[in-house]
Amino acid sequence: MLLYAAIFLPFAAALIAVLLPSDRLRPWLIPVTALIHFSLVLQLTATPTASAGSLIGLDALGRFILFVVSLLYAACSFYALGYFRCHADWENRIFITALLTFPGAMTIAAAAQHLGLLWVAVEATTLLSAPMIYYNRNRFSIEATWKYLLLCSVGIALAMLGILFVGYAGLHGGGEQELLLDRMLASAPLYSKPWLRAGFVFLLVGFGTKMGLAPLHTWKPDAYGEAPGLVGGLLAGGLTSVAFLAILRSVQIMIAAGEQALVRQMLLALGVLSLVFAAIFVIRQRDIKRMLAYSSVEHMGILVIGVAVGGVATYGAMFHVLNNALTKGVLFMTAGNIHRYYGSKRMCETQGALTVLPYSASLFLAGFLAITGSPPFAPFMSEFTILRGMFAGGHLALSAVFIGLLVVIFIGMGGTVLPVAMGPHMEEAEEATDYRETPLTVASPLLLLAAVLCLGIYLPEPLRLMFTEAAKLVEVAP
Amino acid sequence: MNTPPNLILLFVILFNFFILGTSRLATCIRSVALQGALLSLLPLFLHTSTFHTYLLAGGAFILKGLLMPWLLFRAIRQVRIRREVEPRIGYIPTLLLGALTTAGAFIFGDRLPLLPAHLHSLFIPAALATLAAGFLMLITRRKAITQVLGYLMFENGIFIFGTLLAEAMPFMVEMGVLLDMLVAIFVMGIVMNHINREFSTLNTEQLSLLRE
Amino acid sequence: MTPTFFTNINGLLLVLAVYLTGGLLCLISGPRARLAHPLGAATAAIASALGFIATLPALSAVAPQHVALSWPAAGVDLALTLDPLAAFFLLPIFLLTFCGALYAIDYLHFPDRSWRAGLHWFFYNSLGASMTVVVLAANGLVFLLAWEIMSLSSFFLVTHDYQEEKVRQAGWLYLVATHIGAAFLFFLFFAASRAAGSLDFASFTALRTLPADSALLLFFAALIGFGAKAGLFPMHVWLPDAHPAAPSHVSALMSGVMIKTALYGLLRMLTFLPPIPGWIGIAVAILGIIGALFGIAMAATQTDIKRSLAYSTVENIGIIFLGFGLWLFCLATGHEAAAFLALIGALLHIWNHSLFKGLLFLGAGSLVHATGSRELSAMGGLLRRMPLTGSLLFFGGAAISALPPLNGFISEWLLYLSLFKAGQDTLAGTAVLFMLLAILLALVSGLVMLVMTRLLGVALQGEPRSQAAATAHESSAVLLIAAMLIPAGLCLLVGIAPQLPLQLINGPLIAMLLPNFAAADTTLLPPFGPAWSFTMLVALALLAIIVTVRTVRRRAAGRIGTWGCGYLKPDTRMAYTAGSYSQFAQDTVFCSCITPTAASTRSAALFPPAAQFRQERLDPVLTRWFLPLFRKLAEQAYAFRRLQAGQLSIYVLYIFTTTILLLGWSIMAP
Amino acid sequence: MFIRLLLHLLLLAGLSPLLIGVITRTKAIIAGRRGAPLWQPYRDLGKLFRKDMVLSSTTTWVFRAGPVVGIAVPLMAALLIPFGAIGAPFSFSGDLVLFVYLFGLARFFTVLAALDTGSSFEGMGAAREATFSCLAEPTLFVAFIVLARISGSFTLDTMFGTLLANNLQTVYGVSLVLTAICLFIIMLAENCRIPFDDPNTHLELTMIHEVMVLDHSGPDFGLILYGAAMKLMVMGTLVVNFVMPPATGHLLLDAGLYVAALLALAAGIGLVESGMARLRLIKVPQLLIGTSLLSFFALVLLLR
Repeated sequence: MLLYAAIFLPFAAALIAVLLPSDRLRPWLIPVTALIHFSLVLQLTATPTASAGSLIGLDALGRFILFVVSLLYAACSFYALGYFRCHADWENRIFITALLTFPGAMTIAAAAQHLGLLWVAVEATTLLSAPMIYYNRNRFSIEATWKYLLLCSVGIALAMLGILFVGYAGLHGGGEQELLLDRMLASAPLYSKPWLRAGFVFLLVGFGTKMGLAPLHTWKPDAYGEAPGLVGGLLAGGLTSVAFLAILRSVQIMIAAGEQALVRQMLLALGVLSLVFAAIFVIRQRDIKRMLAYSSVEHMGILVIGVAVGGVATYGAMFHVLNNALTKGVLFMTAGNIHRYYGSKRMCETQGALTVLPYSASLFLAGFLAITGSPPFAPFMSEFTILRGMFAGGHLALSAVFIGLLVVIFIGMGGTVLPVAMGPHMEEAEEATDYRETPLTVASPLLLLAAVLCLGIYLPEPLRLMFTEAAKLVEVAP
Repeated sequence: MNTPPNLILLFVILFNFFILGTSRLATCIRSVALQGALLSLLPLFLHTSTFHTYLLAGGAFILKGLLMPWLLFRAIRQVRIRREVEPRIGYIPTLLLGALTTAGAFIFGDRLPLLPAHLHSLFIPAALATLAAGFLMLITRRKAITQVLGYLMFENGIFIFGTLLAEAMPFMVEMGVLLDMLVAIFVMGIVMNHINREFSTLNTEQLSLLRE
Repeated sequence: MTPTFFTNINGLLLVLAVYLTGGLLCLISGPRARLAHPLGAATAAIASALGFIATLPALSAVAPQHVALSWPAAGVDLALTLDPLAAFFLLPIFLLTFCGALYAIDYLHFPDRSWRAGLHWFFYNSLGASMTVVVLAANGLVFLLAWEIMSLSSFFLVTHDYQEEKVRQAGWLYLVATHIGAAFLFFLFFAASRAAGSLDFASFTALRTLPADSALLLFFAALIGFGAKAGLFPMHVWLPDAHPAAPSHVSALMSGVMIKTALYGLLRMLTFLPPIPGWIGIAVAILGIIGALFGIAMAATQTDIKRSLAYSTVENIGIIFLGFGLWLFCLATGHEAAAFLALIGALLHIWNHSLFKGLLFLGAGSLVHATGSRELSAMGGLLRRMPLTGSLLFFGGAAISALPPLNGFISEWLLYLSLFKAGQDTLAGTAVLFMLLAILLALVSGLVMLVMTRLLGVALQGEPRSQAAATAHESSAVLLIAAMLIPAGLCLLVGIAPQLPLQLINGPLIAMLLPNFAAADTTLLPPFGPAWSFTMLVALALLAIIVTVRTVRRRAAGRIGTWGCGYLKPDTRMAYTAGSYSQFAQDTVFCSCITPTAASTRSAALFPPAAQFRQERLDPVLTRWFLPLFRKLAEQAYAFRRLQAGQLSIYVLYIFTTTILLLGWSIMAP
Repeated sequence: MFIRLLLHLLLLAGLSPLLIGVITRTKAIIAGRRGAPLWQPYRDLGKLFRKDMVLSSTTTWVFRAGPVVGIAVPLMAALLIPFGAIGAPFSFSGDLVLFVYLFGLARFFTVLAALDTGSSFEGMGAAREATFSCLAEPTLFVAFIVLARISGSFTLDTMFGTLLANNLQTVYGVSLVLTAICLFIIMLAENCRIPFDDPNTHLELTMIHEVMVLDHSGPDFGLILYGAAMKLMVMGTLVVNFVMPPATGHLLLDAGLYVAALLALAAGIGLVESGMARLRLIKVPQLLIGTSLLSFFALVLLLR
């Protein structure tokens, strides 16, 4: 019941937003919705509601992803208030409606126990995010939107084909042809292997495009780069997590069918490729938001590698989903502040932010350290766990490559982030702008960073359990 | 081999080549629409006549055969373009590539075991070939509108395969497919409109400001 | 709290708590610099003083003390162990943290409403805490965690004056170097944990049975990873930039103790690894002596006082590695007497270097503060204007030049003895090598003398070379002097009574590192004892009294300017500069690659404009090896940028290709 | 031990100016002059100590400390070596390192005392001194190492023994002869004698040691001269100990022989100085490096 409430709440709020005539009042819907949604999710995570045979229900994975998404959304919602206050004269009906519907679609995706439903929800998120990316209404944002839309549509269509393939594989098993997850998992060993494999490839490519695994990630830098910081954070932290969930669902089926080996190799290949691409493109990256996008590619790679390696690394990957989401939130929101202050997101035009935007810039810097896996932030712990799994699995060469690429990415990102935060003071920018930091634009990232820091030091037992249970579903014995 | 579905599928494959080889936008749109309309007949031949089947066929016909071409024609009227000038890869090579991918589709299709009911049907190769043709359109053409057409062919390919499973799949998913396609085309149409306003062209070559 | 409760690892937990509380309070106090400044300094000083007291007994305690705090988030315990090896490194850490905190109270000035005081002390405290944990860690995770925090804290301390371009560059170089080093350490600990079964150091003893090639792999990972932090040639490149960039008390802390934690890590790993083959020891020793020669030669060409000191750190690390290498070789070949001498010499040198380098950096900081420049050419004549600071610097310079009876001499003496002993005991080929090493060590110490006389002579003596130097005056701050007096006093103490530190070292610590050697064998050592102390004390006292009496009784009547050899108006621009002082050595002794590169503008025009001449003293390893390498790599990476060319259709092609390839794979896969 | 200590100090203090006198006298005789009396250095010193002195206003306590350390170091170093048959008052394993570094102490102070004046000439001399010592010190070490390797002892007192005489015919012979030559050259270099430096010239641009003490006067200068003489004697003793160890076993006889040998060495130095000119400054490092190589060659021969 609560679950349905969590699904319909955002849609109801969106409806109100459409009907509400005031551009000034409308933003207030966001934090209200977000907080109610989050409190619903908190209750949901406390009480397991997985029910066999229904379209909608929360298993451990879904609960976990839902928690991540809702938490991120709640934290970002206050930032949205500050954001719209800066753009008080802009028409925001479509944007806010999309923004409000967004968690609804993601909730459906997280709760979907049916591949078709999952697909519909993911497709819906694609379409909903398009107007949000286009919010700035200039040449760049239209280009980014176009690319995002087309590439993700292609990807999502491939995923559709993948679902059909898997369904057809099921027909061979003679079992129920339904795309209900628990039935599929039960009958997976009987599936036709060639169909299943081909289906998995389509699913992997399809949802991988959505998730942003290299070389399917090409829309990412454009979309993240042109979207408002808030949207970038939601996409990089929330939407990718949902896409990751979709991939995990297909992995679940493959594992149930006894096809671990292929899954692991393919995931490893894409994961390492993602790290390589990210490493190549963050070197001397002059655009801070595009840099964050490549960092997102990197972390998708890490997640996938974690799942591929298996064992304790799977747990690490689950932990990393949360860490990545929260940290990306910090980074995109603070990058948004910096962007707004300087009117640019080129590194050479945004230097010395620490003097003029002390909070945003220091949070940006801390977020950079966190995302690159520096202690005492939580990503350090999760990456550490993944590495531990790697060594436990005996992937010595892989781990050497992994560590090496992480170092390259650290250096590449640092080369951009440090000048932005600590570079020489730029006076001309100060005169040109009227943006000032307000509690609203700083509180959200601060909150998220505090969470990231706390998680690095102390992981609450319920969360740990949540990760463990989620990991159990997709864990392959190393 | 001579069953009606196979005949339809053969035509669909021929349409693929035709679309890949033509330069006139209006012809392209018509052909894609015709291809869609042909495909919408498939469920009727394949499945027993239920409400569900009719709905699927009717919905597909309306969407693919009527609504989509209407939207696209409106779009090209607005921007006043007639033909795809200078595709990235010429028409003849594209056709050759199309032949190659179609052959690949047949070969790959052979490796996938079919249910007894579907033996000797062209469903799998036709679906994959149409998919690949859609990909080729997306890769070789420069105009936003032809890229949308490519995407539509892509969807057509999936639809071919989907009809095989139409019975097995719950109703809502199927509607989801169609609905999503509608919305996707709709959103793409809006975006195309904006592109045209911003760049006063639908040539996507212009859309490469965001790069490394 | 009884003393017995306190003077053990519990006390160290308390110390950590004080550090962390202090750091956090500073952070929370926000822009209230007037609050954060004394608060941070006080907590750092209190914590380190407590830590020193708590650690002292552990150095000679046989049984290690453990404490483990449960840490479910990480899946491992926060395990700490205090054993003699840890205590050995903890003592200088606490000592210099204490001195640095005292020093900074008067050295740093913050505007009233500034975040920087709070941030500085936050990072200072966290550096102190993380260094403590690095040394205490009994688990790979805890070690790496603390290690990374240590690197980051020190990075932020280095970039304290981040508005300056040079400081930013230096900080960045440091961050990159330390991160690359850390990558090797990650590999090291994970690979070790794989062999040992867990990340606990207690289980690492299983590494003893490792096959030789894996052990070598681990050893090299450790050497590179720790070497990068320690400033081992050729991974020292960050060091000469980072030390000058940092505030002086931070330089003292980094150079004096932070880089020593890398030596600790190496020693700790060596206690786990199976015996290392002898040739590795020789290689390490050769690397060490090359580093020492390179470092000191570079130090001789620097005109930045702190940069020169930083290169001298490279030299000292080289000497320590020379000792380590010798120890490893002799251990492998069974020459235990020489191994003992080498080890104890290297260990003592670690302490000694902490003391005199700490002193020198603090002193140099005072000079920089007084003259507003780090350039030697802006100083001069400061001994007369700042007699206390100058004399203390003088003292530090004498100590680092290994002059008897100060501490530097003692450790170098032991190293010479070990080299002689090894040369005596081994066969011809290796013996020649050790003799050669001894000779090179002598060359190094000769060069140290050159560097230090140059530094002291140009900065402290003669006439002021700048307006600022002419008006410089001794700071009235007591703490500034006190912070320098402590290491200076210890330098003297170690020199006069070497038996005291040697007794501390030559106990359980030596037993850990030299298991087969009967510890407490002092017959190999020079006769340090009451007689030595007495003699040195008498000699020193006599000298001091004579000099003092003569200085006080100098007749004022005969005072005129320095004889100008016939020049009527010799002015300070004619005085011998730092550059000219080392020019002769540069021309005759050094190879050309380390001489400064000169850039001059010459004009052939009829009315030539003002010409410029500028010398750059760049690190050849950095400019010739690393920078070109990294540039090359970056360019290679840049070539791949074309993959993301902005064309949508290409992107679709990627998706298409990926699909095809994966489909093919799925068919081919068994 | 106390008696030996006193004896050492007295011998050193009493005898060392005489060596200077002998050198000057020898040079005078070779040059065909009568020369000053042998005890002229004593007179000079006495006169200097009675004089007043002029101090530069630039100087500090370091300037005054330089001469004191300059004389204290040879006094201390002398205690580590035997004077002929009179054994060293202090002797322990490894004292050779202390011996070398004590002279380092003296150099440190001399150099800094020179820099204390702020004069560029003295700075020049200081730079040269510091540079040359880098090259000279290793050679001394090699010589010691050779001796230590053969004798198996790290003690200056017992290291020399009768090595050269006994081993001249053995495989060690060549090494020992080479080492002896090196020791002699090092003695010249360390004491700033021709061909390295000329204590009599006053052309600032070519001098090393003399230019460093330009500003010292009166008692300070006396201390410096006295210290230099003592240093010459200490270094000379090394050579004498090596080439002509006490052989008769009779204490007095040996002492007499030692003094005679020392004076002969001084005369030898005089001969060398008369026989050759001062090297060009730029050639000095070459000679020093050559000596180092020679001594290292001795070492290699020894260990081959």
